[in-house]
Amino acid sequence: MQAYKKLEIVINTLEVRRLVSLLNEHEIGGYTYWKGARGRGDRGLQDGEGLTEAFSNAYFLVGCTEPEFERIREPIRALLADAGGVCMVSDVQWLVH
Amino acid sequence: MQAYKKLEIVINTLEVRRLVSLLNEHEIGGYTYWKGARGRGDRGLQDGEGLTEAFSNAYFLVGCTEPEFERIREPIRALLADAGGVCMVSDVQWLVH
Amino acid sequence: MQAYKKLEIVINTLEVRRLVSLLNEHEIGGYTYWKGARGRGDRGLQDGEGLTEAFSNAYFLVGCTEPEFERIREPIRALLADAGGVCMVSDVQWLVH
Amino acid sequence: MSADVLIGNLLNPVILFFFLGLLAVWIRSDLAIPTALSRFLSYYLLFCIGLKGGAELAHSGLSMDIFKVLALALGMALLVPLYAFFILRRRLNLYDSAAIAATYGSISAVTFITAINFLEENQEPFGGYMVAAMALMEAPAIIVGLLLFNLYDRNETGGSARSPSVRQIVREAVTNGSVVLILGSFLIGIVSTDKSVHALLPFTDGIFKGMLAFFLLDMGLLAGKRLASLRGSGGFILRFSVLIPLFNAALIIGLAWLLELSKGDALLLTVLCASASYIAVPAAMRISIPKANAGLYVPMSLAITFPFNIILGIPLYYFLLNQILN
Amino acid sequence: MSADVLIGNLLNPVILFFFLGLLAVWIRSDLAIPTALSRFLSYYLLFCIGLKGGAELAHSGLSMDIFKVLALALGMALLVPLYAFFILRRRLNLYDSAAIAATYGSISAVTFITAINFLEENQEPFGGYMVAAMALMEAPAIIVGLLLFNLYDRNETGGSARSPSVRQIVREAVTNGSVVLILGSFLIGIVSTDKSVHALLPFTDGIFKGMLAFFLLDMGLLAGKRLASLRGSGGFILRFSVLIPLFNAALIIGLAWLLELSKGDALLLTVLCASASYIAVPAAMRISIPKANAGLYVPMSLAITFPFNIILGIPLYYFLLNQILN
Amino acid sequence: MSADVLIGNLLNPVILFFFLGLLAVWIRSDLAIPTALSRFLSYYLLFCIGLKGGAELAHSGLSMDIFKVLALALGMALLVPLYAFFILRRRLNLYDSAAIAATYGSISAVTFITAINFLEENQEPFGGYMVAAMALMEAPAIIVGLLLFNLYDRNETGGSARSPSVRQIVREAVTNGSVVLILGSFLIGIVSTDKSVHALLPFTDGIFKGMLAFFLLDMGLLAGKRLASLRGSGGFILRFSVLIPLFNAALIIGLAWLLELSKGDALLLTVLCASASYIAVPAAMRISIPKANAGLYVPMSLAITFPFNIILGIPLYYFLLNQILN
Ligand SMILES: Nc1ncnc2c1ncn2[C@@H]1O[C@H](COP(=O)(O)O)[C@@H](O)[C@H]1O
Ligand SMILES: Nc1ncnc2c1ncn2[C@@H]1O[C@H](COP(=O)(O)O)[C@@H](O)[C@H]1O
Ligand SMILES: Nc1ncnc2c1ncn2[C@@H]1O[C@H](COP(=O)(O)O)[C@@H](O)[C@H]1O
Ligand code: NA
Ligand code: NA
Ligand code: NA
Repeated sequence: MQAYKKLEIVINTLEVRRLVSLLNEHEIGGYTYWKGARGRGDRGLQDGEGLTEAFSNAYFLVGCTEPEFERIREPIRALLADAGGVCMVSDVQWLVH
Repeated sequence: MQAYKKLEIVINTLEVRRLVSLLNEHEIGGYTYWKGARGRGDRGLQDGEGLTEAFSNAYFLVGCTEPEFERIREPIRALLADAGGVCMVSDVQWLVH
Repeated sequence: MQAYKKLEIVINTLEVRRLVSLLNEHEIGGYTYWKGARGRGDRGLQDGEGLTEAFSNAYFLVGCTEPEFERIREPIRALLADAGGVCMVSDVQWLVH
Repeated sequence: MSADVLIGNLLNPVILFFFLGLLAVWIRSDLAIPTALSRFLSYYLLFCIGLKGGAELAHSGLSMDIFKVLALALGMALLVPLYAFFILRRRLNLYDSAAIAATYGSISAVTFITAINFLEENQEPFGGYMVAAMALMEAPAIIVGLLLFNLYDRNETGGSARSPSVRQIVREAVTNGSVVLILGSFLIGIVSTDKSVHALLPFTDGIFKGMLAFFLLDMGLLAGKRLASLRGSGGFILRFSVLIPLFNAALIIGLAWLLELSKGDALLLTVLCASASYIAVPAAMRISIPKANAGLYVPMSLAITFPFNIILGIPLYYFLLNQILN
Repeated sequence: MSADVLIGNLLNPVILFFFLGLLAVWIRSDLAIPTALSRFLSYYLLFCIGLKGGAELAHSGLSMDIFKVLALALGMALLVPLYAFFILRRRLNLYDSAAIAATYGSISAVTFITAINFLEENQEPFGGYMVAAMALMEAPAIIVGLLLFNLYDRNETGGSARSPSVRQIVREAVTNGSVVLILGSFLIGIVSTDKSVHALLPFTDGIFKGMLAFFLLDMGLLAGKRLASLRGSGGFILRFSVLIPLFNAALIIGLAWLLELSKGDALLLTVLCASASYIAVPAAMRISIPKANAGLYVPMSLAITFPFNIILGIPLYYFLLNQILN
Repeated sequence: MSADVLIGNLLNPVILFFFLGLLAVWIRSDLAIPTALSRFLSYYLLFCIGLKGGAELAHSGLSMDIFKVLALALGMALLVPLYAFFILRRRLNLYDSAAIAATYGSISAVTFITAINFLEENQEPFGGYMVAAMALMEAPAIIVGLLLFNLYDRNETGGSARSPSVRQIVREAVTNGSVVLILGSFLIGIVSTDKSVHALLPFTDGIFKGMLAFFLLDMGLLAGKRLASLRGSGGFILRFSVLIPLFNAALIIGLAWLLELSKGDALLLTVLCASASYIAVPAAMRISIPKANAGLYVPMSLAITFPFNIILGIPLYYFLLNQILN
């Protein structure tokens, strides 16, 4: 196994494209995400209701190396500052196959 | 970045309202959840099938400070003891923006 | 609370049955999963589009004891080597109820 | 004649699609209707049945039959879970007995709708108020089941009951989406003008059979998947799942004869009593008696009683009613 | 006569299902239409309305009325958010004022479709080009709202505006799924042969009312859920949500009289001006003015203005137009 | 006459909605049909086509044509992937060659359904058994593709093949949801009474074209999204995606003439051979040859061959068949 950083990001669904572009631009090796998350935070309740995705969130899971993390840390911070959302970072072991 | 506790809770979908109320009552800063989780545990298989949500789970992600965690630790334990489900706690770094 | 290993596995949706069988065979106490994850990795983009689930992923969350983990570590590695996907391992505290 | 009706029912596409669903599971096909669609189809059927029932009632006006039917419906909904419980207790634990009793005391909307389809194909009239009877029978058995459980639980184990109060459970059973939708549609059907109900016919009538066939395909898939969990659960479970419906049916057919119900009303009431719930009651039991084995009460009603009723039960009850009534 | 129309509207199943949705939320029922279905139903309605509008236009051909209507539509879409903004600024902060102004300047497709249903039930003709008017009115208010916001934001706070440029927002408003679908269907309706449009009728016409009723049930559920967040938000909000539609309606009714619009066209235009957006505009505002309170602008349009229009507004505007025009 | 048919096809709303989908992607609209709905629409179409085919066969009874058609269908399903493979191998690696060969040997149900719609609009009869031909052609190419892959893989690389055995893959291809649904509906159509099939007509026939139009809108969205991944993949890929269908079509048109097939049957068989799979085969390849580039075989069939067939192919093949047959 190998030490990796794990990023967990919750962000408004309408911002998915922006975050994906950001990860691609910074050549992050991979990511996973899903839509349909609801929640509450500084910007109020996102209850997932209505005919638009504007009131629901997406969840991103990014496993990356330390240098990769350093590369996207600041851009992600800037994106969240602008668009809202949260990002949690932790250490994981990557099961190499 | 700032040290936070991360709670991951899996609970029956029909208990979502109760857990959300609990988090609100204890004034937790934020949370995220989604429905449509399937799984197996002590109460058997939840395969998400059928015309009711009774056999599917919801997943909650709560990032909170240590004091917040201490506040909800016991209430969550009591809820899970009553309704089933699991709660895992770990340490994360919060990317402040 | 009790020390546990947490496994997070992302795998193609069509492999869900295989992974569930593997967890059952090795008598893992419980697991949770959901479908509908999208992402990018070595095998390219899985954008969740189309009339088949072949281009979308499932996410598995498995909380297990150290001995349980040792039991499935190798089988999971082999499954991922064959079918693609990722597995991240970390330490969590289990809120016993 | 009875064989004709049986074969006619078996060769009905609506029933055949149910078999197709079972078959698909059996050969391990990946055929699967998205749950959002299942939900929509079931709401669609309730919407149509409610609306048509209400419109029919607005036409026919009130009659004594309504009161007979509603009284019978309520009586059976309270009685069936009682005797079911005591039969079950002889073999099963308290948790399962209470949950299964509630399941069989309540009703299956899809069986009811399939029976309506059957009546229409056999040009047999029935009262629009039967929809109200159906809605009335959904919740009481949950209450009876939980009361019995609480009573014996306190006696036997000193009380392991979960926190949700009986009142809360009743509340949830009554405000259940299906009940609200069918009763709401029923009332809307009553107050709407003929013209406006007529304008909805292509939706409520035209595509109805097709939507029902599609939904029964989905039910077949579901029943097939559930069947597996009954493996090795013993003959008692299987016998109960077929004999209790038959017993309930015999009882209500007798009462229908005594009270001189019309053939159509009697068939629908029979079907309601013979059917078991696999949506509302399981949801309530999952929450209120979580220790009851959902791998038992769901497949019993869904994978045995439901197919039994739509395939054999409905034509059989109809045959018997034909012999006895008129 | 006006009371007749009002009662006829209230007893229309389509409207009654909206009430059923509100009621279901009120009694805390778990009735819920899956969002995939809501989306489908709304796309279905746009598809049908667009196609029928286009086909109608292909039949009737162009006339001066089209230009009058489109000019009026565009004018109002630019004007309404302007005066709404200055009214709102007297009580609310800049963020909310801009967001609400954009909301009320834009339109609600469902209200429009409900009004078309109303016209059809009252056998009142209208032009197929009204569909184009609707599409034309969706985006401009967003632009006006954002321009006002940027203007005052720079003056007042030195600029807190978010990064997406006005151009990007406009882009998104114009390529919005609903706009693309209704305009696309409209154009397809224009170029398709009569025969092929006719072959689609069972889909676009037959089941239309039923689908609309189902969708309004869903809208009732949604409106009911949103209503809660308005509690304690004060009389100004409530008054605005009813009075601005009435004011817009009065203005456009006057203009319709001046420009001698047909009754049907005038009603639809009135409804467009009186209605407020709860899909496209909230989505744009959530992104471009995230500090605006979505717990205000969404429920105002969805839980007050929308019900007001479909229940009272439409018959009222129709009554007034009947008095004034011819 | 041929231009008429082509233009008639291009102005068919069903085809135009496909263009609308492409356009929506091109202008980067957020128009999107929820996947639960796409799945439902595709199942709905298979349900209807199967049922109608079966009912038609029950009417017409068996004839020699059936055997000719089924033999031809099976033969082509085995032959096409063979020669496609060797053509592809000259330019592409083993993985992609095998996957693309399987893709083009199999069929596209939507193209088939669009062709049926075309025949109905041109009042051209065809046999109900064509549905069986379609179902028969779904799986064999997968088997041929995998056999070829395994054969060359062992020779070339010493075996990198994944664990699922060919038997398992075949199993999955045959129990594929679409195959089960269309064959099941076909059999149900055969055994059901005329009356009961007739009662389903508003569902299977009335709203069919509308549902097809809606589904093709969705296909347009999908094709548009997939198109992007072909950028820069070279002329060989593009040529193959158009020329192989044309070659397959020419071959089968010749055989149809030799075997004196009816015009309707011949067109459908041509369309089956000329079409490529983008559901069943990609799913099988994603699992069994994961190293094949899904960014190649999916968009080739979905974003080039599919549009080519429904827009130009069908009217072209029909024109040719009109020249050659009788
Ligand atoms: N403390 C938290 N724990 C988990 N999720 C959170 C937390 N705070 C915010 N979120 C999620 O992030 C989304 C956006 O946050 P915000 O921008 O703070 O409103 C919310 O809707 C939640 O889904
Ligand atoms: N060890 C575990 N790892 C991950 N999820 C679990 C585990 N145990 C239980 N779960 C989830 O929690 C749900 C409820 O658990 P239980 O109450 O134990 O049946 C299950 O249906 C699973 O989705
Ligand atoms: N670094 C990563 N972080 C998060 N998810 C990943 C990562 N790499 C791969 N994945 C997920 O795992 C799936 C399969 O990975 P692969 O087999 O590498 O294509 C991808 O589609 C992603 O959803
Ligand atoms: Na019953
Ligand atoms: Na407006
Ligand atoms: Na082919």
